[in-house]
Amino acid sequence: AAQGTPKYGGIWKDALASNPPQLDPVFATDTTSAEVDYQIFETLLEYAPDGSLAPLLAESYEISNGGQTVTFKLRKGVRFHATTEGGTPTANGGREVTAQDWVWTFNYITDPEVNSPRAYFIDMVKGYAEYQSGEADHLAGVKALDDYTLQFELSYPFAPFPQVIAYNTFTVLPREDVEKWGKDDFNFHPVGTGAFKFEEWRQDDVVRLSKNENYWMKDENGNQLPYMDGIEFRVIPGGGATEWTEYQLGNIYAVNKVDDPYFPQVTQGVKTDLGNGFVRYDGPNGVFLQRPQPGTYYYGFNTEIVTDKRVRQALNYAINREAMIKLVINGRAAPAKGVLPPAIPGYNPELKGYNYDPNKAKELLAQAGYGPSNPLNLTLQYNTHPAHQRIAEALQAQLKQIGVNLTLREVEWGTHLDTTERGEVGFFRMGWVADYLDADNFLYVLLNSDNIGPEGNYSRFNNPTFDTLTKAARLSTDQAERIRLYREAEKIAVEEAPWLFIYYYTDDNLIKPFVRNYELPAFGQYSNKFRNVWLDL
Amino acid sequence: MAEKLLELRNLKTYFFTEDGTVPAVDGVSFELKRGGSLGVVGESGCGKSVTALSIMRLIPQPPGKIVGGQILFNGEDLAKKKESEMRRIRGNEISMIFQEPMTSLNPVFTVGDQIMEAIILHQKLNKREARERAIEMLKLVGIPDPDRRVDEYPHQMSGGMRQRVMIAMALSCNPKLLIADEPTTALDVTIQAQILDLMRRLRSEVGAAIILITHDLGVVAELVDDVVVMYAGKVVEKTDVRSIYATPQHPYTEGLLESIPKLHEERERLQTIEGVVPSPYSMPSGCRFHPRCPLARDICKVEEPPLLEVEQGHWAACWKHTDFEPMKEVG
Amino acid sequence: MSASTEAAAAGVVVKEVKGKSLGSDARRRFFRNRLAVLGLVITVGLILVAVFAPYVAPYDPMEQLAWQDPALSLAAPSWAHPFGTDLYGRDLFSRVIFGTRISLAIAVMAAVVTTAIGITLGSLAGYFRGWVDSLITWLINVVWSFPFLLFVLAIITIFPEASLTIVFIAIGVVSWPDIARMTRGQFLAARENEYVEAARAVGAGDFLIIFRHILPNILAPMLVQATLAMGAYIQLEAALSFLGFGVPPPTPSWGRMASEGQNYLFSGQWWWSIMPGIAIMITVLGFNLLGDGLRDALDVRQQTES
Amino acid sequence: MARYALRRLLEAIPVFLGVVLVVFLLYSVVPGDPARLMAGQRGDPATIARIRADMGLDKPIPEQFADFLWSAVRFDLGRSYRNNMQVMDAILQRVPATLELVVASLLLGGLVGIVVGIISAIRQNTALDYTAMTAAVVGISAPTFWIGMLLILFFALELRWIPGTGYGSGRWVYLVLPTLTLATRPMALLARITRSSMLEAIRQDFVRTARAKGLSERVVVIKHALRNALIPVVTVLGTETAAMLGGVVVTETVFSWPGLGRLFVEALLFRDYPIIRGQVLFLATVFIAANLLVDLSYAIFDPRIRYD
Amino acid sequence: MAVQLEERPQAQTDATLLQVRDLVKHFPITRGIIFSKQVGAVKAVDGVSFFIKRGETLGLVGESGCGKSTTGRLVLRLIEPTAGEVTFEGKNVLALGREELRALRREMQIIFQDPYASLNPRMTVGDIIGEPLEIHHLARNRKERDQRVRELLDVVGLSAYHARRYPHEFSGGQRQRIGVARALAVNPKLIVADEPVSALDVSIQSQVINLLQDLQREFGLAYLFIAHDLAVVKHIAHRVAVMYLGKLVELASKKELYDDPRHPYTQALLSAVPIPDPTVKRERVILTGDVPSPSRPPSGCRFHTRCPLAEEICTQVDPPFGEASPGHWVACHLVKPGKPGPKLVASPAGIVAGDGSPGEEFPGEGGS
Ligand SMILES: Nc1ncnc2c1ncn2[C@@H]1O[C@H](COP(=O)(O)OP(=O)(O)OP(=O)(O)O)[C@@H](O)[C@H]1O
Ligand SMILES: Nc1ncnc2c1ncn2[C@@H]1O[C@H](COP(=O)(O)OP(=O)(O)OP(=O)(O)O)[C@@H](O)[C@H]1O
Ligand SMILES: [Mg+2]
Ligand SMILES: [Mg+2]
Repeated sequence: AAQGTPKYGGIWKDALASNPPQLDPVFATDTTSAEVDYQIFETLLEYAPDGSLAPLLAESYEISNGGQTVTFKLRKGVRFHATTEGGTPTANGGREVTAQDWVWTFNYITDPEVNSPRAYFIDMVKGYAEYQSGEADHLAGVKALDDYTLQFELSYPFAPFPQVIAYNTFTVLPREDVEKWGKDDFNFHPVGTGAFKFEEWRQDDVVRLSKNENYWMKDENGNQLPYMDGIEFRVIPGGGATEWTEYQLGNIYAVNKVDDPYFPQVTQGVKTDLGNGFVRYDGPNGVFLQRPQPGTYYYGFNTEIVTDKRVRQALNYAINREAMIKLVINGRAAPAKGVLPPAIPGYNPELKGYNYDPNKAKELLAQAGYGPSNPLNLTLQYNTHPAHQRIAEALQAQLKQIGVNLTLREVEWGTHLDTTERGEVGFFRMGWVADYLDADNFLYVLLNSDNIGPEGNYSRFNNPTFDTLTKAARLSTDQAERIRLYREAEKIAVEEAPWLFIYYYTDDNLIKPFVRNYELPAFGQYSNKFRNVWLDL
Repeated sequence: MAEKLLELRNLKTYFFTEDGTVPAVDGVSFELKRGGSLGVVGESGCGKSVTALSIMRLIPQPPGKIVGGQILFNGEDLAKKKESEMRRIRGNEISMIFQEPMTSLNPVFTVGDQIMEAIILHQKLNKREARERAIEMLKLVGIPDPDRRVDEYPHQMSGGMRQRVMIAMALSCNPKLLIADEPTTALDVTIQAQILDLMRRLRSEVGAAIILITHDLGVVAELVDDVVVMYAGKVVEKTDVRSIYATPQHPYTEGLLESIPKLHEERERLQTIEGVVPSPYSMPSGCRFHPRCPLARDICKVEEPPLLEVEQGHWAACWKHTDFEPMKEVG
Repeated sequence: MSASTEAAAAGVVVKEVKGKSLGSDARRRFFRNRLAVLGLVITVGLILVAVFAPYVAPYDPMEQLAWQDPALSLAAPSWAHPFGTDLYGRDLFSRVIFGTRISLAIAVMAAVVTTAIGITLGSLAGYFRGWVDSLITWLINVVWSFPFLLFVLAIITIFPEASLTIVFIAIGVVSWPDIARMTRGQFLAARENEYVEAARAVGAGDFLIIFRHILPNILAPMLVQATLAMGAYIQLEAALSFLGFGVPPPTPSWGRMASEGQNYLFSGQWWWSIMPGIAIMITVLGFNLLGDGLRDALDVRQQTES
Repeated sequence: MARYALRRLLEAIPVFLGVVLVVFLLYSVVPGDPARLMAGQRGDPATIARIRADMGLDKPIPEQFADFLWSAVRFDLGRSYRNNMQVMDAILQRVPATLELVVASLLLGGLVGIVVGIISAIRQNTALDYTAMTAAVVGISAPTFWIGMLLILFFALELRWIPGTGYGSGRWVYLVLPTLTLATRPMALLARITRSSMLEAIRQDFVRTARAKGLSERVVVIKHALRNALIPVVTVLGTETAAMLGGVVVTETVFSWPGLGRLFVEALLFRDYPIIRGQVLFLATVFIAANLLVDLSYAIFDPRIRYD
Repeated sequence: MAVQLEERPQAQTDATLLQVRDLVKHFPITRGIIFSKQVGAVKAVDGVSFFIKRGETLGLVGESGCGKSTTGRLVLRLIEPTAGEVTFEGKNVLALGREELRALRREMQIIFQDPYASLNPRMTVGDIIGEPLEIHHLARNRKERDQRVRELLDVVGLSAYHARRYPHEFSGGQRQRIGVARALAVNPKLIVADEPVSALDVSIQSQVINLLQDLQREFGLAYLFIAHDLAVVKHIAHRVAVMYLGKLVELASKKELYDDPRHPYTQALLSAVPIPDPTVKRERVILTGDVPSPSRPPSGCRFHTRCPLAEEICTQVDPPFGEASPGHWVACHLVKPGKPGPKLVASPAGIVAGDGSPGEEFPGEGGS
């Protein structure tokens, strides 16, 4: 608002790092797809840029019954897109969204035939297991109390439920259109309630969206949103040089995660520190925004293979995170001290973590029986990507300093995931960016022994105290109590060192100076919604 | 009346190759009367084809070059003519038949097209007329069913037929001189007989002078009036066809005649010419035949024998006619 | 027909009586061709560099100097680092020098695999003919029908992780048909040669005929083919690396380096990509010139007919 | 001619079958269970089993092959693991962009290559010849992606002559740089092959015959030599077209060109085996067809085949 | 067919070295790559019978593609015949096993037309000539082998030092001598000479012909001498067989064949040969048309399409190869035993009229 009177018109031009695998939010699991889906589909709640939950299609919600019932009051006057793809009418005809639509959608998502990869996010909803196993023919725990009231019943109290429900899979879908296209093809003809409608998807080339004239939201001055006429997402594979060129040539207006080679160029100009790690540069190349992202980059030890805690600790002492981050990624991240990144409630700024102490590292290694005569040999497996390679090579050099021979093994993502999930890999790269902003999404999902294997605990970390703590935090509805439990748990995780903690993600975005009302959202650029953005062309 | 149509005076055509200079034709002189016929014989590599190509000015250049001498055709020196003038003469006043009927026709055009090409170019006929003429020519050379054959491709014809096509092509513009470079060498005896028969017939019908190049002494005997014998780029003997067989005057010619088995004679044992044809890169000094010559004397090794008229109209390049004395002329 | 060979053959008499050996003739032709000599110089030079890499390279190609001196990260070419340094301060000159080993290894090993498969199958087909030939020809046609790069990629991705071995095996598996086809053709031609028939007439067995009479006579075209192919393989490695399927790091392969550095091309640190790129270009050029020169010198006809 | 065409067509059938077999094997030796891959990160055993049954993976191998063959001839190549798109649809969607690029590159490469080759042959051993041939051998030696990057750097970023990369909504300027990149190799190759094949044709006896007719050098070269020289050129043109279908992988990646090459690379990165398999099969089939066309086009240049 | 057995040329004496009966070779013409099927056959040799006596030269003449070389190769079993019988010194050549066949290679040898293609360019002359010695273990060691190679070189008129050289360092005539030396290495009894002089220049031809004759005299060799040059055959052969489109049309002693050719084709062939003597005037028979393709030979007598004398029967029935007079076999319907045969010309090869021709200086064979 401080940026002048909004102008209508213009097309937002942006790049996608790959052809979106899935535009059907029920199946989309990646950030590229999400970036598009955020414009077309809407959830009950959303995250405000500061990371707090904000109402979206629900005006409010209420938790009752000791945390086992969650009731949403729905917004009135929200309509599905009436037209799509060049003005052709949608099957739903632009009708209003009611609680029944939500009930249908949640049933659809959790339908075992549909097999949504993210359905398990809400496995605490009553009747989920029965529905999945075929004992029930619907999801019992979701009900429409009336047209504008939606109620969930949970099998156990689950504090972060509203956070989970804000996840981008749980958007409302128009039953008519989903049924018209079927689960395989709705992907190619998505219809939702968002500020932009689906227009065209030319595979590997471009995804085009157009303004939703009937969008329910208005700005604070009562002006109809969105301001822009449409969005054009160009598929620019691999980002890097081509994306940079396109930005330079003015063919796209934003570059997400500016590649390291160009970093020095975008950090020229006036720097403004916005606090909490938020930084803004106004330079000749445009406006460069930076903020911490709720994610952690780590190398996991398979604790069943690298059983000696001292070895794991030694490696944690052996690396100079600051130097590594500075050299390899232009200092664009915060060294990780533990599991939880800053943006997550429960993040512990006081956590000591591991400092760079090669002597201590050598000492610990010596205690574990490794030394110059018996050097530790370790293989690090990571998935193919230049960024991962760069860090891995740096790590290799650093470990060399304490006499550890690190062999690098580069494999494809699918294989990487497969083998780490099965616990075949002793030392592996991983990164985790929050699905929902809650410590549960890190500590329980990634390190609780409930989740060993594909569920997320790739380290196969098994610590009873840790398990008890994280389980208790899950069930508690007292936020302060939860944070206390999580901090205690995290301390254990740091001490036991199932990971080699590397850094907390930072997100950044370079935008053209004429872009207004643009904020870098809490989850990162991909979760941006362009309903408020306007172009001062 | 016996006016000269063609006269070569001391023609020299050399090839300048990476390995050295090849004096492929080294001072060749002979003449041909209007309507006359001349046979050029000699072993492989002695320069027969190069002589013919020199007359046509078709020596690949580089590496070849006519380095000396004159090629007087109708009194004009072809060696000095511009390329554009030569083009008007080629295929028109002088035409040529090549040895390989299999490869000398372009496989991708019909024989009709290939004959018509020269006709259209030189006779300024339109396509239809040229086609008529082509068919007429095919008939002349004895190709059965010429109306149909004119539209066939070379590969649809046998070797003999192709050679007939080549002859038709060569004669299509009524040349004054026809050079036939081993026209029958690649053909079978019975087909060869057909072609020789055809050429004999055409000679009287068309009236063109003929240079027949061959290494087959039998073919020469059948077709021409005069003979030039070449050895290693030089003319060693020239005379009329009867004398060459009856009274050869050069040891090489003699040896050649004695070394071939003959159908009408029985010999106990063949004569041989010992040794091999000299390398063109290192021609022997003096008489080029001396290393193989049974009569060779010292002078032969150093002095090149001049071409002497040893009898009326019978020329030979051998010191024996001067009793191996360089300066002594014979009558 | 007899008479035509006669003329052709006789034409050669004159030329060959001089008595130059096949080899010396070819050698002379080769050394007269300046480009061919350049190709030879490049190739020999590369081999020397590869062999003596540790002595030529001023630094350890793996050593990351930037940890000690941050200024050495992405340092521009200088006397100390003629090709500049990469992100970690590794000396690119040394890496390019050691890269010679990898690139040549890929080229040579792929050529060896290819040639081994190709010659074996081609010889079998060409010598025994019949159903063996039919089968192998069919296989040749089948494998040949796959777009080269795609097929190599498809094979590489079967394996969970890339490695040098897999790269050249994939190349070998895909690119043998060329050499097999050629060998087969040469065999078919060679076995029609009268000297092969003469050998059979004096009682030589298959083994003698193949190894004494046929193979030595078709080595020249195969040498040419293999030389040209080696250039192609080096390029292929670059393409694979660019797409992310090449030799895994930190092996200093040129393709990998050129593609690692590609993003720095646009930000001013051109040397990271350009230096190994030039190395690739020069090497491929060397092999191509050498192959062309050998072809001309050995008088191997262009492989136009199949 | 018709018989020749038919015979060539029939000969292509066993090759096609072989291609299908290889693709099938390629796919069945993939380590790991494709059903597992399809089931996704958290696929439970029941789901996997269902997918296995759906895909016929529980049948004996020969039966699987028969099924595969039958689907292949119906162009039913299955669905993508990633987004369930019909593989054939995914391929066909990318065909126009690739076709545009390949055709443009072929035209450019073919035209320039052949013309340069002819001129080089006629002006053999002149400075022009040397320059052209040196350029050609250098052109063949540079890595493709590198050529592409340098072109972008120079023409788009430095000179700003080209508005950008990508498909550019079909605007032809966008085609320029990828075409140049992709055409470099065929251009160089064709120049070389045309030159040598022209030189060879010019040495032929029938060219001498043509000269002996008094035809001008131009007619001799263009009419008599060229037509014969084109036969090997057509072969190379054919194989290069096919090679380009593979080569687009790199070019399309460099230029974000939404064609088959991109599809393939993305499929590789995600191990989307149905797409990989389908595309390899598709392109091999195109290759076979292209070869067939090349063989048939010989008949145009060479009546010896036409009247076989 | 059995009744015709006697008609085949068969030597009565045990001087017979080689006996060939009804030899047939059809080269299949196939189409298709995998499912190749035979769509026809080149009837290269289609029922040829003859014999060769010890120390004798049988000349085999005919036009290009009529099957001369194929016959030669069949005799040596370098290719497998489709049908027929080859007996060498009483042994059935076609029934021999691998090892026996190898042994046979010591008895029969071949020399080829092309002196360039018949020597392996990558082997020294010594190795080329020594190879048969190695294969048949005719030399106990390297020294002995080299000794023998030197002898052989000497026999063919080359020098010992030539053994270290490579074939391309030799001229055509010398190469042909090397080929002969290789054939002689195993002391064969029969040499198939497949156009050994056709590729040579006239002045060199005679050197090789003389050599072959000398060797025959010295070692008692028999030759199957294949040529298309009738004059050469006349010079070297004792008996001559004329072949046309895969079949023998006439076989007789040299004198008979050249003086009294019975078959119209032989007559035409002889009359077509140009005679290097302008004084010789002849009546010529010019055959019309080309030799038909051996894959589609004409019905009946294969020559009938070009035969000026052809009758109805010639188009229908393949004439038997019968003995018109002792030792003179002809395959022609118009030739009846004991009667003078059909005549195209009075004297095909000979001289009709001579005006002081040198031909008359040689009485005997040449005259009419
Ligand atoms: N283009 C050329 N380059 C180099 N030398 C050549 C060339 N053409 C011909 N010669 C040489 O010129 C000499 C004469 O060749 P020419 O073709 O005239 O011989 P010829 O008498 O016609 O032989 P043949 O009977 O084999 O046709 C030979 O030594 C040959 O090697
Ligand atoms: N290996 C083969 N395959 C198919 N056909 C063949 C083969 N060898 C020879 N022929 C054919 O058999 C026929 C006879 O060939 P052959 O070589 O015996 O003839 P020739 O009388 O020796 O002829 P020339 O005088 O040309 O040497 C020819 O039509 C030839 O094309
Ligand atoms: Mg000649
Ligand atoms: Mg033969």
